[in-house]
Amino acid sequence: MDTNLALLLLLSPFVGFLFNIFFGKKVSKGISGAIGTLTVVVSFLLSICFFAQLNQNGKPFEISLFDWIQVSNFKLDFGILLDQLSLLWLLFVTGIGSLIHLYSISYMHDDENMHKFFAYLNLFVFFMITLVVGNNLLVMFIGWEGVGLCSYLLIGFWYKNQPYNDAAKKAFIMNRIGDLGFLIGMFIIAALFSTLNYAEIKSAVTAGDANSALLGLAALCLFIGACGKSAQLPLYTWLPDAMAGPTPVSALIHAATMVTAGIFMVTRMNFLFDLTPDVQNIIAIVGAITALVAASIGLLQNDIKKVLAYSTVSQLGLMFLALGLGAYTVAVFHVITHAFFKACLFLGSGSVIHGLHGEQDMRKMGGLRKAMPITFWTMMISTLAIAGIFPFAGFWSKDEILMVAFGHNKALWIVASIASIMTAFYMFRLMYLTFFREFRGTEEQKHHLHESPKLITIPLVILAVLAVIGGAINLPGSMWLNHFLEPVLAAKHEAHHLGTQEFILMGIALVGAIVGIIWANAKYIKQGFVPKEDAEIVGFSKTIYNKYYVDEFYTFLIVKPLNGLSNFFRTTLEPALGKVVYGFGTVANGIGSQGKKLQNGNIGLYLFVFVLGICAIITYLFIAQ
Amino acid sequence: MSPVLITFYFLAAFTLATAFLTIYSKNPIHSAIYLVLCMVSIMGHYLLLNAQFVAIVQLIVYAGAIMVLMLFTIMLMNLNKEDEVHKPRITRLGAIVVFILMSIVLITIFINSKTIMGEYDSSGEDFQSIKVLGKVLLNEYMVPFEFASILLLVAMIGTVLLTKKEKDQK
Amino acid sequence: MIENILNIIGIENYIFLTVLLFCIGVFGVLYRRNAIIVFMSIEIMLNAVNLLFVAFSTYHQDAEGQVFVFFSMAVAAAEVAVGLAILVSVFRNLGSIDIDNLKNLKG
Amino acid sequence: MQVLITIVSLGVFCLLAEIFNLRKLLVPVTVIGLLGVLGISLNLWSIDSSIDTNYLNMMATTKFSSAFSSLFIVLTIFILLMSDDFYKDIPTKFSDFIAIKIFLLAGAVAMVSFTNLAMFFLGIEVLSISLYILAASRRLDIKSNEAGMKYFLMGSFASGIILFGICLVYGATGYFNLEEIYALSEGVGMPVWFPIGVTLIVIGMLFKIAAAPFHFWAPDVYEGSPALTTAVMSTLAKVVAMATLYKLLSGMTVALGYKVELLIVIISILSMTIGNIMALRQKNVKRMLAFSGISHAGFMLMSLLTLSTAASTLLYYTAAYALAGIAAFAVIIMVTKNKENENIENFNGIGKTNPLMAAILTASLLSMAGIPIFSGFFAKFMLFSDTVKAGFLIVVIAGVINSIISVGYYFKLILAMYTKESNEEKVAIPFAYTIVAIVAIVLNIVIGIYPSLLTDLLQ
Amino acid sequence: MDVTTLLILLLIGAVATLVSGDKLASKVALLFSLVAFGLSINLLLQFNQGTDIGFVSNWIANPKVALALKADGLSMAMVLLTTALTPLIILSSFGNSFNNSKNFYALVLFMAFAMVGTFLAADGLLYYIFWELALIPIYFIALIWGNGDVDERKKAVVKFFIYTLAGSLFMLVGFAYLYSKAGSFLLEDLYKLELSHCEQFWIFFAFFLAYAIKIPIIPFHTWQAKVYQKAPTVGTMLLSGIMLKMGLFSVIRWQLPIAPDAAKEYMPILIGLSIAGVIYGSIVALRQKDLKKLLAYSSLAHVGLIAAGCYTLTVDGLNGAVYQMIAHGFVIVGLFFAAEVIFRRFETRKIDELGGIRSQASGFTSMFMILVLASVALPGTYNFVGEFTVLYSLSQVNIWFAVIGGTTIILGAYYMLKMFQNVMLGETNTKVFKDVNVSEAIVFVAIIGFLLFFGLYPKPINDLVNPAIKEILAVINR
Repeated sequence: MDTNLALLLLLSPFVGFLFNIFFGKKVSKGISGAIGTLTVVVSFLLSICFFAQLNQNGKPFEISLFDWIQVSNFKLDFGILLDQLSLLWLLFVTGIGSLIHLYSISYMHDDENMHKFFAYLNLFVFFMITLVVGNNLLVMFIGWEGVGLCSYLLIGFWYKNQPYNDAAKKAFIMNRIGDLGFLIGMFIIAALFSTLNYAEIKSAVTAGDANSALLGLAALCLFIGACGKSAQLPLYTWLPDAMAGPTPVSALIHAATMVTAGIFMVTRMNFLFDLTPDVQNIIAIVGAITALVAASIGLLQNDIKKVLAYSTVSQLGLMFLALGLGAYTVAVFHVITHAFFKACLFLGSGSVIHGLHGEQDMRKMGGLRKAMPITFWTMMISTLAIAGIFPFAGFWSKDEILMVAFGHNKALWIVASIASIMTAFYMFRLMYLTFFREFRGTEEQKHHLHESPKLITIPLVILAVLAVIGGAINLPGSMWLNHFLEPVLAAKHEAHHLGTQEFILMGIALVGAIVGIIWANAKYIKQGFVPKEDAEIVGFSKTIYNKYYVDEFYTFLIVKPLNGLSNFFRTTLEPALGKVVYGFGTVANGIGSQGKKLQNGNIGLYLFVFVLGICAIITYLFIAQ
Repeated sequence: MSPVLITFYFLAAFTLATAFLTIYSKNPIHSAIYLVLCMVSIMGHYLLLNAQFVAIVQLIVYAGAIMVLMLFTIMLMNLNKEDEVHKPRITRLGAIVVFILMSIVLITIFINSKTIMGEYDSSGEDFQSIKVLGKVLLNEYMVPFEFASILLLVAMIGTVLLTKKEKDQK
Repeated sequence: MIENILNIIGIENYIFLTVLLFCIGVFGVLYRRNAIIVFMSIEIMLNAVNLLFVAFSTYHQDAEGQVFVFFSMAVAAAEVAVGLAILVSVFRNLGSIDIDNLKNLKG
Repeated sequence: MQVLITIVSLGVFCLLAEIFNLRKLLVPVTVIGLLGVLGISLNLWSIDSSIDTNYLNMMATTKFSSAFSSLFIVLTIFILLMSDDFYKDIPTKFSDFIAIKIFLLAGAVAMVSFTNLAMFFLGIEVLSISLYILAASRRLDIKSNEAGMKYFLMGSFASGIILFGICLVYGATGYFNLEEIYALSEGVGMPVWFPIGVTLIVIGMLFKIAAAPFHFWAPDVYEGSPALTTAVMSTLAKVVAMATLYKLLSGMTVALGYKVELLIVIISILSMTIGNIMALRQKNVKRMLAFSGISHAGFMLMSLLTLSTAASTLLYYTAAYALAGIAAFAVIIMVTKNKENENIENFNGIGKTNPLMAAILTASLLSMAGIPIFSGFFAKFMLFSDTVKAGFLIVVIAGVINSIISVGYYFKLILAMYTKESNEEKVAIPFAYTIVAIVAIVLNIVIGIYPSLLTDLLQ
Repeated sequence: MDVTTLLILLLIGAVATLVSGDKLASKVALLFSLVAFGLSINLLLQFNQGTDIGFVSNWIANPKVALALKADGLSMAMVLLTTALTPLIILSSFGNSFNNSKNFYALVLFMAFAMVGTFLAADGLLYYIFWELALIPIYFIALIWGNGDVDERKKAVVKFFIYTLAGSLFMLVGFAYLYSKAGSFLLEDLYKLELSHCEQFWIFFAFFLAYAIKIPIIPFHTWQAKVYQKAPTVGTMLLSGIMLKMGLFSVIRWQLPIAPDAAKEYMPILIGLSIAGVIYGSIVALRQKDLKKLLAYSSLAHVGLIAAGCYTLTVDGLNGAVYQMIAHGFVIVGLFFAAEVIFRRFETRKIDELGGIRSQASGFTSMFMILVLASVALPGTYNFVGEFTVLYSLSQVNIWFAVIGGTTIILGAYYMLKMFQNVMLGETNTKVFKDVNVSEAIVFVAIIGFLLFFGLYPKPINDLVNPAIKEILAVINR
């Protein structure tokens, strides 16, 4: 029975996908959307069932569906593992997924390809579930690549726009760089332990009979995979571009779920990373730098979704910081709270964009508070959460990260704190520019300003509520999440005892956040500053505004040489190689042409050669010794 | 120096000289005449070797038939003039070089090889009288003898074929 | 009872003579461009060989060599007949029997 | 011997038929006669060769000679079948042509059945003289004259060389009989005359098969001769000469020395390479096939490296080559019948106007190139295999490289047939050519599929 | 019933097609190819039951050549690949009309015959004959029914023919040498040969030349792109889908077991060369302007990886190579067919001139997309199984091989998606693009269905191939 339910949990969104791809066009948009949503809701409900079951008996549920890949030294089956970690992920993936599906029914209603949108969205949920529930790395890899594919499809959803397609392609390829790392990591693990099954790897690793250098390499490779998927330095540039997709996509895939896959994977393989402290250090440093760099870019962005995108990168950086410091639960905690408020923020921004008929530039917004109160308030709550204001969810999770960082390395703590301050600043900058002061758009837009319909606001409200109370799952003191996840985490982490130091740190964080808010307030409310037009931005601001020219740098360093090489190969080397082959023919033909001159029709010459031949042969045979 | 040897050397010198003159003469008629002389001198060799029948046949066939045919052709074509253009110098030089080369090569080999001096077989049997030759030719060599007739027949048909005008053509 | 004449002359001398004669024939073939003279040169070659046949026949005290000379002569006669026939038709078409003029076929 | 007699009497019949004005009967009767001869030849198979000593050791019917004679007879039948149409415009000389071809066959048979050098010499002369005549037989065509003249001059020069060789062999051994020579060849104290004599005979034969550097006559003569004569030369004459060369070498020497083998290697490689490379730039198809023939001569020479065992391989190779050649020439004659020359342009677009003929020509060219299932492939393969076994890898590699080059020019013709546009109307094909081409190529493929048909003959 | 029936059926099919006339030819050919497919399935069932469906009979006494056909897992897999793809390829051509279509389809069936023979042959010479026979039909198919300028096509096709023939002739010399050693061409006798180091070297490289040109491994690939471009799509499919696999198959069946020491010694170089092909092919594909040429170079990259797998000499490498051969066979046929479908509608293959098809033909787009994804080895497609196994085997040899070879998944994604974007996406094209019709859809669906099914459940193929590979490896490590 459980097997069937688990299968249903997995396949329900897939059914939705099949329905929408084959029949979506024939049924009305409402039905298409409803079925898409329902299938995800089914998964959500089943997740709750399993979650309840797990809470009751505490035993993870693992089944093997069928034999899959077999290589020389091991055999993999297609198995499902529902343990604490995967169920936790399932809950918020399907939960938030359901909300976003619901939201999309209204948001995408005007799009002619809505059924496809839902199909892709369902497919995404399916793959995300696969990623989460697999009982071995290879099944995770299916989901891993699958979500990448859906991300590609959804970013390029408006396929008539080639820049959007470029963004989609970029996302896919960047992800694939990470995927290669993932693959190599898997190969090393498979070679070392002859298995890819989590439980078996875990027992093998803890037995401790592996070459630690190779193990480190494996961990590093897996981390590269995580970097690609979770948009860490140096592979983060695809995520801001991915905002080309419809806003629900950004909310679901590029904020709440897919990008956290890297964190999921690292958490999943925590026993491996625990044995490789060097790699952990690298993860922590990469996370911290990513958090800072992304936050700093976010400071000056004018596209509402870009700001949120950099914010996401930055927050993901913080999570990796936590992972690198071995605080897996903290990271997971932040993943969950982040999912709530970031989804809410994205959906809110979507609501704004929807209200403004596609306008995304904050310079052309302003004063929307009145027109869109629900949107404003839900977004405000989420902003407070992300800024880390007590007692919103973000405060708790972010604070724990800072505390862990402080405990390990002060420098990392400082970096993370600065990133947090920046976060507070740019988020409020976003809020001020969007909702405060007067409207800066066209008259026509102003005329049409309105609150979004119910289907959009209900998910917003639910997510806002979660953003407020989400911190409850791991409040200092109860530490429910810590306890819940204990079975899947190899090493036990000491629970934080709330001491003076912790309170001081909390205070500092809170003060920092408030400083950021005040700074933003001063600049954008008091001074009424509106960001300048693109052309007028100069100096270091320009560097930041242009994202430190990282994209250009990549283009210059990789894309251009690759294309140049390709052109060189195509136009020079290929014909040259071809000519080498033809060369034999040309030489033979050339000799033939010369030979024709010898065959000049002169019988005297023929006889002459004849006699010479005789002389040569006889000399060779009878005189030469 | 026995008289036989002197005769041989004389004949040999004569043969070579006439052969050379055959080639060297500019006038084809002269060439033909030298050739006849050459043939005759070879007949002398045959006689020296006591091959009487061969000698007679040599005279009849070569000097008689073949050379007459050649002369006839020369006359027919009116070639008895010294109008032949020489080959290019390089060709002639090449010809001379090849000639010398070939002679040297062949002679060197024969000199280098073990010479069979001394006593030769001399069974004393008659082996080259017309009678013996006739027996050999018409017993053992019956088949080639007949086959030679095919050869001549072919040559005959061929000559006719090559020179006969096609009736049906204009 | 005639003594073997080769005891006096030696077979080598015949061989040398034949080789020289043969080479003169070859030389003629290469040296001249008049087809008839070339024919004659070939005849010289054949005659040289015939001479050697007879010499060898004596050397072996064997009639077969002389018999072969007949065949060789027959062949020579046949060749000359056919050759002259070809020559005549060449002459008719080309107006000369210069073999260097036969250069239509080449390359 | 019966074979030879029958053939000769058929030739005489031709001459008589002309007298009685039975021109129409000529081809049917001779073909039927030759089929009968073929029957006789094959019938002799069952008879032990030692019995046939009646004719004073001049000829012997061995499996080798019977097999090759049968091949020659088959080739001659094909040639005769094509003659009917080919000489249509000169009916007065028709019987002469047929007779000469039949005598030519007689010479060929004599060449492979001889046991006495006299028969060999006469045979080769009959063959050569017939060919001189055939080459020059277009009396008014200057090219034909030139071809005949060149062939004659060089051919009789080569005959002189052969004769000299025979003379030296006789001088060394005192015999013309092959068996005696063979018995003596190993003896101590054999004068140097003997190897020189053999060398000169071989050189003469190399000239006949057109191996480099004695190949120069071949392209010119092939090009200038009437197409049917070229067919005879490139198939029958070459095959005969090769078989004879094989028989001579294997009949007169017990084993070849290392130096001689090396020489054969060199000549073989040289022939293949020169033939193929020169063929690349040819425009005239006959000339191209002449060069191709030179390269095939090089291939066939490889068989001399495995002298004691190569008879069946040689038979197979020659059969494959000759059958492909006949088929190719049947098409070439048909295509260029009313054309001034045999240039490749004349073959443009046959693939569309006359697919059957194009297919046959393609098949025969592919066979010559050595593509399986055509017998040319097996021929080459057996040759390579034997030669590798004998340890002459270098020739085989040269052979392989040459096979590759050869594809280049064979395909030039195929490409012309299939990719170029024809500028002519479809012409009716005389039945004889079609039947000859089809039968030849079918035979080629049949022995390609069942190589044992031939290879087992000489085991 | 043994495998000869399959060969005979295909041959009869070719003849029947030839005599059926131009109108019926395509249908007759399809019928025969389907029957052949059914027959091969039946043979597979028999084979799985343990029946010996091989065939041995004497053919030529001297040299000793036998008509020996061996059916093991490896050859059955390749035969099934051939017989499964042939009907698809024939069906895919239903949208085109050919002059002399009876000749065309007869050649197609004949080629299938020759290729099946190549896969089955267990006698060196028989194998070689089939190997060469397969070359002739494709030569004429490409030459006569190809597209583009005649002269250029001629040049490309002749180059292809001579080049591949050149390679295979060296293989023939190798066989001749082996025969002189073993006295037989039978596979088992050749496997038993104990060759010296030097002999192995020469044999190995004689074979390598043949296979490197056929596969092709750089730098022997120069014939490929042009021929793919110029050949009619049916020809391109036959070439890329099946014929390339002949080379790879032969590496496993003939080259490695006969000269294992040389294979071991030169393994790094060979793998390096193969992987260089992967990178090179991918990079060249990046900037291709012609759709078919791009696919050709992608094929170059993919077969490079397969070849690398073969030369690892590990179970995984060989298994993975076979999987990938099958997967690549299907996907490349699908991709070329997609190119053909586009060409039928727009009469161009220039990537620059295409675009905006998606909005007009969503069905086609989806199928094309899936094929593109399969070709970049997305998990869930059979290509992933193959690529994973091959890369895994490379990692066993040296992790850097896997890293460098693995860049194919990045570069592959890059050029394939770029191509897809330029061809399919963007503003709606002004020309009308009709969505796929039934016969076209059948081809796509069959291919996609195959790839997805075995992508999730590769066990049947695995069970079929693995024992045979293990046997061969046992010979290699003898």
